[in-house]
Amino acid sequence: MSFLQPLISGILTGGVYALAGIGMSLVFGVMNISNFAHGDLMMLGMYLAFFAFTLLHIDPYISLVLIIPIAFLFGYMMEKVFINRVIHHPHQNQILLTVGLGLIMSNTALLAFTSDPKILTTTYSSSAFNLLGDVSVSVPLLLSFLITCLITVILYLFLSKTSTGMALRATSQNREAAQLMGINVAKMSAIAFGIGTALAATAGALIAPTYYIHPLAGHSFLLKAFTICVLGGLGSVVGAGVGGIIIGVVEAMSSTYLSSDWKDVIVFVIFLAVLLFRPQGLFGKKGGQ
Amino acid sequence: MKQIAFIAAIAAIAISLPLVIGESPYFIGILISLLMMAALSSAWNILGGYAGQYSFGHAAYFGAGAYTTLILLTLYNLNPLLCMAMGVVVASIIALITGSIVFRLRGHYFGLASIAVAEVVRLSVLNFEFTGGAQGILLSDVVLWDLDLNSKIPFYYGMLLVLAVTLAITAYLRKSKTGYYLQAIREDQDAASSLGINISFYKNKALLISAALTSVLGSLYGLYIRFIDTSAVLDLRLSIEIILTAIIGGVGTLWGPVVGALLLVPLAEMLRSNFFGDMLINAGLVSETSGVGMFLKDNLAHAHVLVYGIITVLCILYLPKGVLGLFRRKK
Amino acid sequence: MIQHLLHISHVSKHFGGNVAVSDVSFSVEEKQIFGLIGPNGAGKTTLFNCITGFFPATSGDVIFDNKKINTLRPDQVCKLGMARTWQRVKPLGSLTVLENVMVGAFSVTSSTREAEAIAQEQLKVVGLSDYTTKSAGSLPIGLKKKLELARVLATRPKMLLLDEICGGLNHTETDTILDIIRSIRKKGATIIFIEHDMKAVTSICDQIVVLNSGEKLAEGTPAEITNNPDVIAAYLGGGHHA
Amino acid sequence: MKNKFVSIVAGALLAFPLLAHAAPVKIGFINSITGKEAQIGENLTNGATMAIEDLKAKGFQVQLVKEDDGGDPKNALAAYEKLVTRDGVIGVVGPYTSGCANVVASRADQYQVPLLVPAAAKEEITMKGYKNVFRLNAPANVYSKVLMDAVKAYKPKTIAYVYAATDFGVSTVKTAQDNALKMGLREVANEKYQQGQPDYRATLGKVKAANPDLVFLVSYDADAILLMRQAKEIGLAPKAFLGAGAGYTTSQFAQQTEISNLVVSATQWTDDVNWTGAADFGRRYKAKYAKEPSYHAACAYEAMRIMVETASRNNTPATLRAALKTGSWNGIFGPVKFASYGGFTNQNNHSMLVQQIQGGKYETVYPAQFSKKNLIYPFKR
Amino acid sequence: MLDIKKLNAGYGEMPVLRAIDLTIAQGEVVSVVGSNGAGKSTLLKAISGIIKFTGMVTWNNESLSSLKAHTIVQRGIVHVPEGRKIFPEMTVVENLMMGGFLCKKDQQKNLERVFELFPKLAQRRTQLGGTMSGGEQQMLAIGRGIMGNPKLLLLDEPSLGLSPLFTEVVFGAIRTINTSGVTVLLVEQNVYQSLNISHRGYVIETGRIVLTGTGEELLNNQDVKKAFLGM
Repeated sequence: MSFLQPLISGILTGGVYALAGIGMSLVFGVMNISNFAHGDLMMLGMYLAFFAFTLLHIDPYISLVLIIPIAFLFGYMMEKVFINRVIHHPHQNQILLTVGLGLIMSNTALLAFTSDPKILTTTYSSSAFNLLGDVSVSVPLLLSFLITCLITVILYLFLSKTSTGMALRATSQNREAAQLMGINVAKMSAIAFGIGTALAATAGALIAPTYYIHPLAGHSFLLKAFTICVLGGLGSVVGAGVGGIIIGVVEAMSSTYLSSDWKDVIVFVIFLAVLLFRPQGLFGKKGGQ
Repeated sequence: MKQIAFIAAIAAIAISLPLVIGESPYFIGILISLLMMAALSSAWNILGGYAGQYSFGHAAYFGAGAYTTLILLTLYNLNPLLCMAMGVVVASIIALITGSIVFRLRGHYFGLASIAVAEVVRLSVLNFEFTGGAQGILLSDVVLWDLDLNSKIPFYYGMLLVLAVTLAITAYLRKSKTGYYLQAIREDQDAASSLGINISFYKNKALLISAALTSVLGSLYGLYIRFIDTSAVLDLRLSIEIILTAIIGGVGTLWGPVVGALLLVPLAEMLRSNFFGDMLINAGLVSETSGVGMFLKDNLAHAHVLVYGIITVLCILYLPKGVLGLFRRKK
Repeated sequence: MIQHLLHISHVSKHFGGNVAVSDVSFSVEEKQIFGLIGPNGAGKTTLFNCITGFFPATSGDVIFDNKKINTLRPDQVCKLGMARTWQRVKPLGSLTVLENVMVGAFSVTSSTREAEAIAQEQLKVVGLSDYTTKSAGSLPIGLKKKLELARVLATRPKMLLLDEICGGLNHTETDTILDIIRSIRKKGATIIFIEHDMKAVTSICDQIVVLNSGEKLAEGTPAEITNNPDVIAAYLGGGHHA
Repeated sequence: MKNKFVSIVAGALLAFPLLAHAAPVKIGFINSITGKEAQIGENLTNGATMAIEDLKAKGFQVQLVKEDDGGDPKNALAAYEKLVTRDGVIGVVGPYTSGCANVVASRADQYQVPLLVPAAAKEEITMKGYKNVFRLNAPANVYSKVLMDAVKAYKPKTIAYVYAATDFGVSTVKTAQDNALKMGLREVANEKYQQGQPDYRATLGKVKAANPDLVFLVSYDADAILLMRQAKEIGLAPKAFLGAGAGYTTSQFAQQTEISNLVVSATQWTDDVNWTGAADFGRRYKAKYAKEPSYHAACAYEAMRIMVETASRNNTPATLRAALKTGSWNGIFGPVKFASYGGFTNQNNHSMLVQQIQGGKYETVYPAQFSKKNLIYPFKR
Repeated sequence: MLDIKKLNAGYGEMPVLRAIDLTIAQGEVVSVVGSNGAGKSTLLKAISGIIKFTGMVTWNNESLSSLKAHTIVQRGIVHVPEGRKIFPEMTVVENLMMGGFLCKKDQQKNLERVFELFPKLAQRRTQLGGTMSGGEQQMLAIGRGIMGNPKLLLLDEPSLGLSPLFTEVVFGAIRTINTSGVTVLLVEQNVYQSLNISHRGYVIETGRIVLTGTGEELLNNQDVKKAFLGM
């Protein structure tokens, strides 16, 4: 079997992982918080995409223009109401708060939408084309990968060219100095969480046409997002992007050449190895020790 | 003196409780869960509360105890106590490996690494054949001396004993060199190491004690419930529940985890069994056939994890130091 | 023959491209009070960290009590009889004053009772006996400094490294600390003393080394140092009035 | 402090069950309403709810005490013990998950209150000789047996397994391997996967490379759709896809005609089989819940009906047990009888059905006495 | 312009400053000198709102005590912190633009002003802040401060860790900044250099002001020398 097949499907799947990882990494960089509700925020995006599709008949990829602002506002409010109260608390309390918020979100979804998985079937949900003869490329995955790239570029431009984006980076690099520049760091935290949420929801919406939608569907992405963050260096947006693709490829390669059931173990072993030998991540500059 | 009387009173109540409600396996079952969670959380507290190392992977040691015991029992039918001891050995090995990885890290990295190690353990158990894999392990009858292991009473006292031992170890530790060293590490690692404390030795010591006790509890649980699979004994949820119990009671205090378990375990069971909804209906406050009654009966049953989440959030926001933190005066 | 308790030989420390300490050598004799001074950023605390094992020197040797201690961990260094205090005090905040000092005492005993006795004794030495049950985090800075001193004394060190033990204290507090240090020396300990308060340094030290930008600028008695134009320039700024 | 708290809690817990009335027949129902298995749990809830409504309409006096186990065996045990010791039920239907059913079944003889397992597939549950444990559905081994019987005539040579790393997945594939051995099928791939992954292409690619005649699948609701979508994408097309229950028997799956057409699956129940009231149940279920009934719903419906009807005539656990042991029923689940055979005790020797999705609709194709349409073989897109 | 009365401040329960009185008039360069740990940096942090304080700090008749750090910057008080604290993963220009976060209109003009003051920065526009030498970082930090259009510039140990050459450059720049109309509050260990360019100075010791006078007076005051050299 062609070596290219797992490589290409790994890269494409990795794109969605990357988006989830970037959102988490951004939140981490600016706020120094590990967000355990990230998977549930992805779930939010999945449902938004689903309802936009079934009720408003908007294509899930197009519905992003609605989902991104809604999710941003949701995250912004969540930070204002809950997260900023624990920003100076110990890590474990922050983690448990986000765990609790995640439980509230997923179980509210369970009440509201029942536990029946929803399937979002678009005309292209299972279409694919062949590349180089025998390498099949999934159309929806390719589309979502391209959108991921687009969003990453937009985010990159936002962070490097706009004043708010630069203020976010400044806050993440040195919170105190940022304050001295007249940056309202509390607001930056809320914005960062809003963007993190928007990115998580986008990842959810992008995966919705090829995945299923369920109140607990985000959970399988949570630990992956953490792995990606650490791999890329907590706080590094570019690192998380590359980290996501690495994880996607590692998963596909280990399923192909080793075994499907051990691939998660391999991912965690890589995760631990990175923590041990390069705790700042493959691309990060902040030390972990 | 007052303290001794207090402990004696608690011990007397705990020992005589099954005699008072001996008729009810349901309540004893809940009490077993309660004692187990109190003991798990106390064992975690030695590492998390005193040494300040917030492990998010304690399910691995619980699972190590449960799996080792049940595997050895089904394969070789050894004495259950021997199996338990082997469980401690396995848990200790896992703890040493974990320690060598995670104790090099601080902060977020420590927490994430402890999750990753526990996940590796969980997935390995799920993938191996000899562990029963996804099918889990079902245990037939167990024989230990002439105890009736179908009854819950031996397990009640077993859990009580482990809890007592855990609390005794904690009480002894915190007034001993090791205990002070652990607290010094929690407060300031640099200061601790400049005072001659071998940080990694003492962290590993705390982890080993904590893991061994957790493993014994896992073994007891396995023998008690007689069916284990990875989602019951190795899940991340279990690790989180252990920490939550300690935090809600009061981290780094002797009785905090016990208080946490006294609050959370009955609450979880009341929510699960729709106690509050039934109470309102049975008290005649709400009619069973009314809209509210239907909602309470049907939907509240779905909502108990939601309520649990809300309580978690409220506790972290308003009781960050736990219930005992409320009463602890600043010296 | 003069006994060198500590010998620093060509020690350098680099952080990435930054040179924090560069080729510093000096020796400290037994029962000396040895001053280590220099303007902010001169590398004094970095040198302390290299000596006490918090980070290994990039090059050079640290020899204490005839043993090379370059690669030892801080706790091993402490066990050999070298203890330090911190520029920014590091009280074990939620422990009591007594318990803080007991943690130090546990490096010489494993018995809680003995540790308590040692701690009480050292608290008396620094004059904190009235505060034993207070939590360390709640003490004012002057008392925290004393607490640190009592805590390292409880490890029964041969050599004490004091990092700005008088920093942030008023005159009376400084004088008390200096008296305590003199009494400690009388009991046989050797002391290295980082300090900014020149009055304190010159009044108590036998020998002084001046660091500037990571390099050794001068070494000598207090009188030699205060009259050294290089030192004055380093301290007051390379001005025209120097 | 502890003392006071415990006594308050214990007192409160002790006080309330006494308030309950004793008149109607009291049955317990343990189900996974929350947790990982909640989606199937909901189908069971629906089936049981319909059963109770039908029974009440027929004049049965019944009080149902519902308990959630969240898929956790510890909770299932607590729920069962609460039901039998506090609520005083005379029979219990449930639990759904195999793990929970295992634990509860092992305690049923201790409390002597009959347990009727509606849908858990683990074989052990009725293989330990428990006197108080009855099971309505066919256990895991039947899924593979009936599927292989259905395709036997076409003489396939090779088989590949793709299955979720769950109890049901592993158990079913183990029995399938035994059956395949007997049929002389050669195993060319064996891929176990963790649920909830977005990408199975690499796994399926490996299977495709092995070029099997049969692909035997065990997956849950949504995974099944995912797997088949990706199978189509990469062009995996064996002679037959054999889906063992669960995810391959949902209406949602059937509706995805593009990917699901001609997939063969084993099921406990369909609404086109000529069992009494099956079609009617299917119609009413659709009307009430706006979706096709899954076999889980039918299992729960029939288990609840049998339990309540039998208990109404035999109002103690002991007589109920005896009546369950000797009785026979005929309803939407076909003829039901709890018998002992082939190592099983109190097991309904249920004949499972093989269905194939033909034009977006499940058609029963095997065994012959229940089938209206013929199996289309080999598979083609 | 800035009026401080009975200011007490510290970290947590640790008091650092005790009853500080200090005034700064328009157009002045005022130095606060003292040894390490005397409380110089704490004073600046209190003024710029990074830490809480008690007492009165008034700026053009407005009390600063209840304002957050980022709003104090809006008033024209810009703090160049000790240790530079530049943004390591931003380029020189980006760092400068962050300094001008609140006055984007004047950004281009200010940028030119900074490059005029420190031509070296102009050559290194796209270099990452974290990769620059200490002296260059200090220039960048001061430049970043100027970008905020300060009326009052608070400088914390700008000569710390710099070679004599860079020190000269920095003090020269401070003088230029002042002549362009910016009031400067300078906190330094480098007593001679800083008093030399200052109109007035304060000597601070263990959290208290012990001496004050014009730069000239203090330079010639033997007590200052004593305080620093312990003679």
